[in-house]
Amino acid sequence: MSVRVQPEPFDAGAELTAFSAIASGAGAIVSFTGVVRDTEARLSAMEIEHYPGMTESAIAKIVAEARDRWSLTEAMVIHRHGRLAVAEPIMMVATASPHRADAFAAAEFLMDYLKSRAPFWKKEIAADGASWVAAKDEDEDALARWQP
Amino acid sequence: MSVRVQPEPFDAGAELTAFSAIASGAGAIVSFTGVVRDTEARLSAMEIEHYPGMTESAIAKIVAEARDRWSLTEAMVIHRHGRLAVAEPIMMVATASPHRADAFAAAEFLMDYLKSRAPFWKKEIAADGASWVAAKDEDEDALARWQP
Amino acid sequence: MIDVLYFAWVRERIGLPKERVETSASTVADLVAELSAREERYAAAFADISALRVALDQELSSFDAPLAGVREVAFFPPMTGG
Amino acid sequence: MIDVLYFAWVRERIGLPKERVETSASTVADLVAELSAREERYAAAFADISALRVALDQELSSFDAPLAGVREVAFFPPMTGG
Repeated sequence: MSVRVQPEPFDAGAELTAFSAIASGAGAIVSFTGVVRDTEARLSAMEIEHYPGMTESAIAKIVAEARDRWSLTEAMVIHRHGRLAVAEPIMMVATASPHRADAFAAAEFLMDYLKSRAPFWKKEIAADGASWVAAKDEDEDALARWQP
Repeated sequence: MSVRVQPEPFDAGAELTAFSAIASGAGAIVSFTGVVRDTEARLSAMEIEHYPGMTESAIAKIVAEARDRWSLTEAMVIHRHGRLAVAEPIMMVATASPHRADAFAAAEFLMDYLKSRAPFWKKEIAADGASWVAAKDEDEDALARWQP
Repeated sequence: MIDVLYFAWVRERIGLPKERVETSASTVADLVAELSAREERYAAAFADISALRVALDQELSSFDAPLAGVREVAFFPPMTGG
Repeated sequence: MIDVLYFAWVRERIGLPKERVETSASTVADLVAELSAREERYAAAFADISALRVALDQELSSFDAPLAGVREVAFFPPMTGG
């Protein structure tokens, strides 16, 4: 299991290669990459604030819960903070399992919980000012489906 | 949209990097990689037979249906045939969308349909003989959830 | 004349991947009956039709489908890709 | 003495990321009331508590939770990671 919280950019392809190499015995590998997107071509950057200390422990707890729920041979979370340029990767999740349904479910679970339960806050920096990204109701709703 | 049916091995990490580069405008990228696994250390190889011509058109149809159902900026399918060594990638699916739920659902949909509706047949080659992999009821059942 | 293709264990059991067949069968099931009557290896391959799938001109179809206008029929076990 | 941390727009509104607070508040809600009474910027940040989240010693908690034994309280808006 690997959890990294870092300001540096990362290469999702290289990370998937490295993850696949250690995920031996798994037939199914799922990855999710979140990218800074700029739908209306107005963003100049994104800033991500986090809560050092709590961030790592909150993510570790979410990963541990995923391992309890599904048969995973490996799991990985990378999440950046600080200033990110448009088109740069924000974060990545990867899961490996003998069963594709488990790998998919665990990756979606990790994403849903990282969205709303890990202490990160996004701020969009545009030419006309900066604004904090508001939490979406749908992200909170997404957690409901994982309730036992 | 890209569909490749090939005997050559491929590098899932390099493919994810290339896919991410063309999937501009998408905030969410999901990948699935299927790997030849050898749970009981008895497999020496896997052989995949396919139906040239139908394979490509069946996959293209599945990808077109995924594009109809979800908001995808890009989708990719690579599937190998011929003789594969243990730990080599068998196939890969990648989806890109502005919404993570769409990227995940489309990738799972593609996998479920590729499993049971694209004309590939797997044969396991072991020291003590070769045997065709039987289709699983659960793979057929997995299609039911996508019925409208 | 129709091209008949066999894949996976159907191909192995019948012993060839493809053949041209002169037939006046009106449905897939009729063609299966004709082939099964030929030789034991065909009868063995087609013994349990519920374990087989059929494609007509490279589209999945069913055993009661008509053969009129069809140029290529393929028989194979349930697919195991992915 | 308790460490109080602020993140995102809560930090911006209050104007500092962290402070040590001398308090005898018994719950988070009591602490919020004390802080809000200090100055307008605190009152503004805590005006709508339903828009805020609180963590006690780096664990998500609730506004009616007791503060006994807690060394670090953090206030922030709903998280937007991922």
